[in-house]
Amino acid sequence: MKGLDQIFISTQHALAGLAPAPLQPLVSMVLIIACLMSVFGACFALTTILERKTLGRMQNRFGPNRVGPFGLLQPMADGIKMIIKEDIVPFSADHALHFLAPLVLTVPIWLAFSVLPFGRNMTAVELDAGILFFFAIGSASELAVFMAGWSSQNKYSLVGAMRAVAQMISYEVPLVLSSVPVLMAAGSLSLSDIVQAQSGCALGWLPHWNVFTPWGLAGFALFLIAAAAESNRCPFDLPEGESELIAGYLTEYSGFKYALFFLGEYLGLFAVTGLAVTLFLGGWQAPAAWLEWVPSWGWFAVKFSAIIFLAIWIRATLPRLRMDQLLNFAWKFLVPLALINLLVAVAWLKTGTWRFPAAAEVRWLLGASVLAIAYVCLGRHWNGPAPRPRQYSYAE
Amino acid sequence: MLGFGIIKGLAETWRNFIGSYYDPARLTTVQYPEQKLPPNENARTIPFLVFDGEDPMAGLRCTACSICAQECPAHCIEIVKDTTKKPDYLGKMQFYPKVFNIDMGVCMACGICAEVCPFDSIKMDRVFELSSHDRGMVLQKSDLAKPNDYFREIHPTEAAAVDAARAEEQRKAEAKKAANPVLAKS
Amino acid sequence: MPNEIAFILIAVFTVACAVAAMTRRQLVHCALFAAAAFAGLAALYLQLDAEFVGFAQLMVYVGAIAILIVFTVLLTRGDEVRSNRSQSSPSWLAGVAVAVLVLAGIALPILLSPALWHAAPVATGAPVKRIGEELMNRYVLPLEMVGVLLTGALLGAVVIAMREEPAVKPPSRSLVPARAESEEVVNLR
Amino acid sequence: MSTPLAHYLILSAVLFSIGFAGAVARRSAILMLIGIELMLNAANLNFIAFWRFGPHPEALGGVMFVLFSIAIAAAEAAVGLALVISIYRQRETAQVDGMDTLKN
Repeated sequence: MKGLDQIFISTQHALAGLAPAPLQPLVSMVLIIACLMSVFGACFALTTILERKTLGRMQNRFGPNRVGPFGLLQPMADGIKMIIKEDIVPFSADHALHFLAPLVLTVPIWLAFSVLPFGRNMTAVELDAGILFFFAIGSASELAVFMAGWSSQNKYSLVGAMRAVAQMISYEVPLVLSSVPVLMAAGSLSLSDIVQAQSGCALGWLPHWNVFTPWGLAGFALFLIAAAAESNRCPFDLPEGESELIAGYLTEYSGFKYALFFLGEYLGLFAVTGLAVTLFLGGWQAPAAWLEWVPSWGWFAVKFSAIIFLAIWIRATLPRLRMDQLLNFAWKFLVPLALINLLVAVAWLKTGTWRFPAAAEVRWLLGASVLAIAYVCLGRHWNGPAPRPRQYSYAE
Repeated sequence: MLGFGIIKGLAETWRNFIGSYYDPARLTTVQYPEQKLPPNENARTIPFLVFDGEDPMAGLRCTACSICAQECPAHCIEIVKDTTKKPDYLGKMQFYPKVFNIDMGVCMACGICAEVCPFDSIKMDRVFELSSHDRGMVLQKSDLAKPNDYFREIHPTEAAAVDAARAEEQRKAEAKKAANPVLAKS
Repeated sequence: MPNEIAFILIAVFTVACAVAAMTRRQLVHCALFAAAAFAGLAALYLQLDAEFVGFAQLMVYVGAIAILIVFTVLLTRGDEVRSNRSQSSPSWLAGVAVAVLVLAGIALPILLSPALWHAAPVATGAPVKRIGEELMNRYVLPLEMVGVLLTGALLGAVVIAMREEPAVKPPSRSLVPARAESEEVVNLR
Repeated sequence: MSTPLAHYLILSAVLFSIGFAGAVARRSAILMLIGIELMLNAANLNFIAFWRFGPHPEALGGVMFVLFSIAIAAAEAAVGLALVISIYRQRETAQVDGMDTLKN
């Protein structure tokens, strides 16, 4: 079991050992990069087809099922189509920025994968401030989206880009705020340490994952909502709301650049999902000791796929928000709830020394009830009073 | 309360997702080229010309009266009368079309031609797989002609009514001819 | 040696971006080049083993300030459209001359002092845990003050930039439906 | 680490001068703000360099100063840009020499 758990690490060491000694660090680096890029590239291809098929099933239809067995070769067909399409650049566009924007979007997201622990000892770069690196790298994508929208010289692109940037900035606040309690609990910014801090079991059966604490559960929900908004997923996909903005900042993109944006969007989803798994679901930890025969990367993959499926499920269910609802939701509901969650987490960590019987249950109930009350109160009022009947100036 | 609607919606999509694997009502898509829905009797697409008997050109019911061409809102029907007359099913001498073309690129399948035709000659077809590799959009008389059996097959109710009416007319004409053979001859 | 090459590359990149940010005509280009220069500086911090500062720089400057500048540029675009006059102030030559003098004034002493040419001591780095402890112990008062300052700046920025609702609505907005109605009435008569 | 301290200091001086020249020579208020941010960053680079090359790198004074400086720069940028927007609303210009109502 140990061998299977560490199979990637030992393979990497064996392959790097074949190279001459001075080149070994370089070879192992290239191996890691190639592995990450191929795994998540394949993941991207697979997710596009599975997402379309799942969406179809949820909407009473088959998804794509024509290319290859069960339509599984559809991503190849899509890729070929994207590559051989003509790459049209508008005449009045800012050509350099128009060219750079997809790269600036995609490259940092690849970098973000380097700090995620995919399994035991399977972190590409052990950074002391891993999560800070993750968020810092993620902030580049806002600039890329703006570059794409502005350089296209198209009003739909510009409006879509402004929306996207406003949305990303707004939702970055709850995203970071909801992950702060985890950092407090682990006492570290390093993602490997955060996973390590979630090992073991409470009460003998409940894994020590953050999601099983009241603040962790609320934080997980907040994190997923903010993550969906950060990666422009439904129901927060209004930067590219095709019903009003054609395709938002993607309007003037075609061919391979469009595919790069598409790739960047999915990779952003993967990265932030991997972070959610790491922060709240115990990373690569098995849920119970007797399940540890499954390799650690297997557990990561299971949790990862579960969250991706949740994202697809939500996409199939919810309609798109309106812009003002979106920003109100972030600033009037998510941010206050995240702050209250922070306080609950502090109280939880401070009461960790309680030693009377059933202390854990009391702490749980107290924390959960504070959060529930906050949720109900904020939920009642986040959208203001009920909307007035609409007044038409010109109709009728 | 905030959030209950979302959970309800998620439950519904989940039922769809699971149900689509065993419940045909939750997976209503028809995989078209392999599966086809049974055609509807009232379905109608483009016009065609009905002929009686075996020979399409000889049995054509059309008398080149051009009412359809005049009523057609899109002016897609082109009719040229032949110079000679032939007897129709009642024994009357009628003109026959030398040219009868319908430009399907212009036709909008409104069915007015079929409604105004006094000779039950032009009827609406039910074919819909009309794509082709060339631009053969102008259908000639020979392309348009289809036997009465085909008409009976696609629109049985209407065809039965038409057949009955025609049989009745034919019977009356026979009776008239029997009663007054001189008049009929002239 | 690789370190030296990396330094030269990053330094050239940063200086080039900074020069471009100060000289380009398009304000959006200026803002994006400035963001690139800030990112270059973050790389320099990383090279100097100040991991935490580098990431904080990237997050604050590229993620927040650059976006803020870009937004401001877009909100004040009227200038760009309207004026095609020179973008530099009348006394720009004097300004650049002063800047060159400043550069000379700083660079000459640096070049002349031999104490500054020694190599760096062995890296100890700035572990995040130590930074956090220092922030909570020795620097707790500055930290609190920065918190107050940021809150004040947040509120202040919102108040300054908030569009004040005029007491009497400007005629151009409120009168449009009324005028349209009266015109309709006239037409009907 | 073979790069001497002087290289970092000279780079910092160059950046400072560029920022200074830009802030003085350009009309746009936004560009002045960018110039000021560049000058602040140049100072930050000095702090980090001196911390790294100084005799006591285990004392985190330089790092702390830069962290606070970044936070204050963020506040400054927010307020400054809000001012620019506010002035633009009043006077329809974001150029510094358009803001001369108090002249004469």
